[in-house]
Amino acid sequence: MALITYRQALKDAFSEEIERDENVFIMGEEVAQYNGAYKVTEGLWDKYGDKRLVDAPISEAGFIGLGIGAAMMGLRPVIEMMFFSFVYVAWDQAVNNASSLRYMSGGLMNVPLVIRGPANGGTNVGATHSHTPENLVANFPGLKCVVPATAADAKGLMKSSIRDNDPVFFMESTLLYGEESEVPEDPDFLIPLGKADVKREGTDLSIIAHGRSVLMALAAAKELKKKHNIDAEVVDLRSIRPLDEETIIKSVKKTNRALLVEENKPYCGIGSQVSHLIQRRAFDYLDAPVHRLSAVDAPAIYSPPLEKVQLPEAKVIVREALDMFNIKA
Amino acid sequence: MALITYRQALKDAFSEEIERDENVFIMGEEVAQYNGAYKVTEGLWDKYGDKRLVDAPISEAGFIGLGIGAAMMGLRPVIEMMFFSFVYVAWDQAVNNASSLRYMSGGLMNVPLVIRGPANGGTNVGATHSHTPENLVANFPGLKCVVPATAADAKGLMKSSIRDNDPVFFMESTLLYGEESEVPEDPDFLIPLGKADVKREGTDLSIIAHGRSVLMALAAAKELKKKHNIDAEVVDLRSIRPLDEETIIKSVKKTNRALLVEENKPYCGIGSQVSHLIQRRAFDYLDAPVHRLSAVDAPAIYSPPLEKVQLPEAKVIVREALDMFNIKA
Amino acid sequence: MSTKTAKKKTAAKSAAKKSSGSAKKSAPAKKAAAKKADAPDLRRYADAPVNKAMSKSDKIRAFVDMVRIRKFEQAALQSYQKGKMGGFLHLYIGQEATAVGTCALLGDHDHIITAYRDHGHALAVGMTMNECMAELYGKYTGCSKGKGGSMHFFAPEKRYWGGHGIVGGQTPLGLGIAYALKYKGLKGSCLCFLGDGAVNQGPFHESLNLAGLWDLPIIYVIENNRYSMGTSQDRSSVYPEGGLAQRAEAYRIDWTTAHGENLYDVRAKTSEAIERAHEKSRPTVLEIATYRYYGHSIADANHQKYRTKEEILEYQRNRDPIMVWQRILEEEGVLTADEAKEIENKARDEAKDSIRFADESPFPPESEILTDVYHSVDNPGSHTNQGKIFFNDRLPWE
Amino acid sequence: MSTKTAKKKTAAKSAAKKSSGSAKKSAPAKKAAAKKADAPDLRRYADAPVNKAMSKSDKIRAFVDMVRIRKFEQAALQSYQKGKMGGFLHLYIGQEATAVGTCALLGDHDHIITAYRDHGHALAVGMTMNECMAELYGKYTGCSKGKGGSMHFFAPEKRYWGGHGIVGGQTPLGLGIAYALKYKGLKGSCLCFLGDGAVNQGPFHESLNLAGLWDLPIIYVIENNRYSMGTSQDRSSVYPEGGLAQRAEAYRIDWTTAHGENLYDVRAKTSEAIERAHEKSRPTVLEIATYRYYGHSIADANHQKYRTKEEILEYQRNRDPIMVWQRILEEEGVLTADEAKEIENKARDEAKDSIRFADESPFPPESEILTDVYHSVDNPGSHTNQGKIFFNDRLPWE
Ligand SMILES: Cc1ncc(C[n+]2csc(CCOP(=O)(O)OP(=O)(O)O)c2C)c(N)n1
Ligand SMILES: Cc1ncc(C[n+]2csc(CCOP(=O)(O)OP(=O)(O)O)c2C)c(N)n1
Ligand SMILES: [Mg+2]
Ligand SMILES: [Mg+2]
Repeated sequence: MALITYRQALKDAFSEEIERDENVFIMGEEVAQYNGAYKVTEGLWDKYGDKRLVDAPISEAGFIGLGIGAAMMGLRPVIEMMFFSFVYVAWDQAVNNASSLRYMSGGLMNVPLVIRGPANGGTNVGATHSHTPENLVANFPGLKCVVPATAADAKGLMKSSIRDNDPVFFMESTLLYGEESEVPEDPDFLIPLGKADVKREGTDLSIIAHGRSVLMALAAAKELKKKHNIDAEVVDLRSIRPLDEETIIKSVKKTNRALLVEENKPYCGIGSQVSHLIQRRAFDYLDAPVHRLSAVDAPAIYSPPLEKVQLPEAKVIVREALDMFNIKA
Repeated sequence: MALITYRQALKDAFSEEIERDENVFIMGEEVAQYNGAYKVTEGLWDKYGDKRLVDAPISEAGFIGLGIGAAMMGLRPVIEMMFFSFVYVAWDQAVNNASSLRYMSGGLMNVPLVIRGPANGGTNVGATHSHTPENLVANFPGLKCVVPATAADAKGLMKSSIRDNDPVFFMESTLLYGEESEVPEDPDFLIPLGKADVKREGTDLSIIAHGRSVLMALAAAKELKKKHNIDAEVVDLRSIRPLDEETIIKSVKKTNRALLVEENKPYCGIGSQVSHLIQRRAFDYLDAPVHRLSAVDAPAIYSPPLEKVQLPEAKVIVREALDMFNIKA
Repeated sequence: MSTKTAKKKTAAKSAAKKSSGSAKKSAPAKKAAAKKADAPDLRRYADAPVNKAMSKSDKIRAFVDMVRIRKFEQAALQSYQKGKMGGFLHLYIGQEATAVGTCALLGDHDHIITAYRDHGHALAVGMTMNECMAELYGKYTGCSKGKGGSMHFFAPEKRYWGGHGIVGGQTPLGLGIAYALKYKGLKGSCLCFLGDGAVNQGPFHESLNLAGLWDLPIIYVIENNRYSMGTSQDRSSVYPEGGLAQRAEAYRIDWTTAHGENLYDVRAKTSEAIERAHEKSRPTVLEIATYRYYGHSIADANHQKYRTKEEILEYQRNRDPIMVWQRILEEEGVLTADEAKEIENKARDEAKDSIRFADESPFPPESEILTDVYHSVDNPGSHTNQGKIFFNDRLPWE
Repeated sequence: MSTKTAKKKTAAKSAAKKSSGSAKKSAPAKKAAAKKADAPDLRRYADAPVNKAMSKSDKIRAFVDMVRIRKFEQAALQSYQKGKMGGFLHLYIGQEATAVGTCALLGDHDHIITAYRDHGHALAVGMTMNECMAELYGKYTGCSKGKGGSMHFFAPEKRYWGGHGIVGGQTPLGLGIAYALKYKGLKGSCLCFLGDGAVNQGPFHESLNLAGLWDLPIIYVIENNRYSMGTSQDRSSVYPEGGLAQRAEAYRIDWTTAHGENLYDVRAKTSEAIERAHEKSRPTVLEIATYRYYGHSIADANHQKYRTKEEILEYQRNRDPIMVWQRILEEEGVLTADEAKEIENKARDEAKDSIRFADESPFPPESEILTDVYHSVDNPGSHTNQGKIFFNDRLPWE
């Protein structure tokens, strides 16, 4: 185990998988010579050269489609979106082609492709650059979707995603790239897609989150324990599709209360799906309705102090949790 | 009132709004000289000519973007997607530009645009042509989304949508174009966006649906009454965003049971949002968990008899309703 | 010829004429293309090396293949009209020389991909009428198990990558195939077909820039049948005098045109493009002037409204690719009228048999709705996957 | 000059050279563009009608505007480095003659729209430093109430439609503006700016076809500063010998190029394009060779890695648009060095004031997060809307 950043963990995953399988290559804007806009691929072009790290012109529909075609042929492209928001200019390729090809061919082909990049708000880059499309992606059968919150998860899930034979949308966060955690060094350290992680055990309330919200939830749980003696369990979904329903249900059956947190917009967000799941499968275990927190339902605002308010920070999670116990914050 | 088809109702709405406001025009592939791939604009080009009915080349991102730019300038474009699925090739324009411009400019502009067309499966055209993106669209604050089930609703909602000063995604169904209902002839017949319609009153169960599922729900309700003496209320959402939460909650508080039906894919579908809403606001009124039915969670299959199975038909609704009363179908 | 009419109209309308370049075409093909083409010159390109190299049986094989495509589709049309299939049916009839002329030239590392008008290419690469007809019927024995339908035929083992319904959407996929070939160091190419209406889609433009920039062995074949649904080429595109293919100059890509009624011409130009791909790893845009006799799809019943009966008849009488090829082969003494008749009869029988096969085949079981969505579900154990991946609370057949 | 270098490299690399057309350029501009441009010819285009018509005060005004842009951005940069703003800051410094040269020519029905490098255009159309600086600070007094930030300046009442962050995404919007002008029967135009990296995006291609096909009065101004982030033009695009603008020929659209360091040149070419739009309702692609002195954004600290110090210095020393214009005006006797100094000082003070203004302005209240999302919410009663439109179960500030 080594204490490394989320960014470094991803970079290690790429290095290891590039060395392991000659079909793996990384393509995207500025990923090679520039070392990546967020330096996630720093040093890899120096090490692996033009074939494995490919700078692409700004034409996402073109090179995502190219990636899908290459994947059909057996390559394993890892396509970087400089911002995940940019996948919208290639949405038809990304969702229609990537999700449907295997199906429409009756299983004659598959698309071992990873589309990755930061999918987060909170960096004051405005509405068009701050999308968190995990709920949109997960709506498409045929696609997989992963949102790691820690360095270790980023590495283990990225390696699994690259080895996966289906298209995986891998959503990172610029706000997490610098976060450190202990990461195993085993070159076969794989975290299965579809396995949630209980990041904190608790008995009174299940806070269920993914991505950066997991860190907020952990901070909130600490505060809840310290100030209010409420013992919250924090469940990190990690994988959005497949989804680890069993871990969610087990936790809620234990705590009898669920608070869902995400930085996505609320309408048909991940929280809505999980909320339905919980009331459907743990109806009789619920002591209170499932509560949700998400980004405030407006396009991402630029103004830095306001964008901070727009995302569900720890103190809002605390307040909402207390509300579920009828405690005024 | 006149008994007319859903298709005719839309056509009448276009005629009336074109005549009412010189800024209204219809643009899309084959909408003018060809009369529309599904003949929704039949005869309008003859009547109103090249300025008001514009045939566009196959370049959806180009002409949707054009529509947005024209709308900023005060025109009121009605853009047809031959299939709504094709909006994915223009997704960035449709969601990023249309939803964000007003916000990012601090309210200096607005986008009075309608994007419309059939958004349904069930016609054996395969996975890439059968999307029902109402949940994707509704996730974006800044957008509105409407899915009428009857001719009267189609007309009243279309007229409101064209007069609306925000971008409205108006989702029709090729399977409904031929369905008839009584439609008021008043040229100011407007149905407000955000107003659900109780299409059938009942006391035992709320079936909440939109689009073609409303017709299935009504058929199921009839059967439930006749064969099982269960009196189902059928709530037609009509408008997805804005959403008439009060009518939903009122109905569920009366019946104490909710069954949600849609032809969308389940993960983060409309049903998930409504399910969360119900358990959140009517928790203590629920005698059973909220149940959902949706399209079977796979890309749309071609094979005609199988695609029939893939969509939630009336008999599956009946079975699910009975299940909520612990009756074996 | 399609580009000619277009040229006139656009030139008349466009104020930009002067500043748009009059590109010099080097290949003799291009001079020919500009010539008045009322009476198709049957021997044109007969002497191209790729054509001189044809054996008698190659020539007959080409005839057989074109006839088989036509008979297959005529049979499919009948079945469609009897309500035996759903969705769309886009007929290729009138365009057969393109699929047959191009696909016959493909070697071990040459791949193809096309749009939704895909039956011709499917049969040309060697797919059987049975698997194709069964697919139209939505049967389990179809090439895509009944999951794809008319627009989505696939046979990756024959290097045929489908069958794609989103206009222009296949153009980056084809690029990816070419990319993979180059990545693997193989001397190959990808033929990516698209229609005259598809050229205005953004992904095609992006693909052309990438192809030119990265020296990818892709051949974009524009099957210009003059219409995208009810829209004539001139109502959908502006383009230089040389036609849609000349847009390739914007990306420094080689381009050429061919007469789609003449198999020799199609072969000659395709072969040059394949050689360019193999030897220089460079792309080509090849525009083939052709025509469809039927409507855009069967739903397009009024296709005689947006084009004249005379226009259709002109093609059928003077430029039918099967008829033209038969005339050539008869002149060459390779085929007699009787032999041609015999080939037709055989093809008709084969089509009839495929109808029977499709009729008698079973539909997929309901549970098949949930297979072929994920590789990892179909091949458990091959991935580190767990958790729930389908999200129905309950299935209709459970 | 940017296109020249590019041309050489691409030509060397491309096998397609022969078949790519050598378009004839009619305007004298084009011959000039091909000339060796080491020593910029200051008088070039001074005699163009639009330049001869300039009054002394027009000329000084242009100088003032360029200086104001530069001082504004220098001040903004300092504030950024002090942590006064968030997000991105894309500086326009080095490109000022483009915004000022083009925008000064706009009449009552001429509109503009641009990408995220939008400060120059904003000031050039008459937006105040205060509202712009406050926007950078995310303040309520900003032009977009602090909601848009650096990339999203807007002033529709000045016919300035922003400020757009998605590369190429503004190109169809600009088309829509031009469409609306034509629809309304107005003699106007839309200047739509984009970068050299944006030309490979699909929507731009789609826009060009629509513009050419429908005779729309749009002017696409490619501000070619030779790089898209760290990618030089030749690593992102293949294009004909005449440069990126020549791609316009693929759509029968007129095109031309200008030297971005010379305001006269920019004005001359822009004015021709505007006249074409007004008189013939025809589009133009105008490519302006320019350069940015700073990195792509402030985050791009290593911009001396992908381009040489010498390259940057060469521009700053020999082609700085402000310096070039000052030299011209001094030669013409229109401006003295002292007057220039004075203008600079005033602009610096104005920028300093705008910093104070921004600093002292309030942030928007939290409730502002939910305004300006929907017109119907902001203007209740104007629509037939009801129901719930925002979906937070509870707001953080409630
Ligand atoms: C993105 C998209 N837009 C529209 C359509 C509907 N559509 C299908 S085929 C077609 C016409 C295409 O014409 P062309 O490219 O000339 O091919 P052809 O049908 O003549 O073979 C249209 C508009 C589609 N399938 N995808
Ligand atoms: C669709 C999309 N892809 C990528 C980006 C990230 N990005 C922003 S600016 C830029 C470079 C654009 O270069 P160019 O068009 O030359 O404009 P310049 O910055 O030189 O003014 C990139 C890659 C984006 N904003 N949008
Ligand atoms: Mg066509
Ligand atoms: Mg640039």
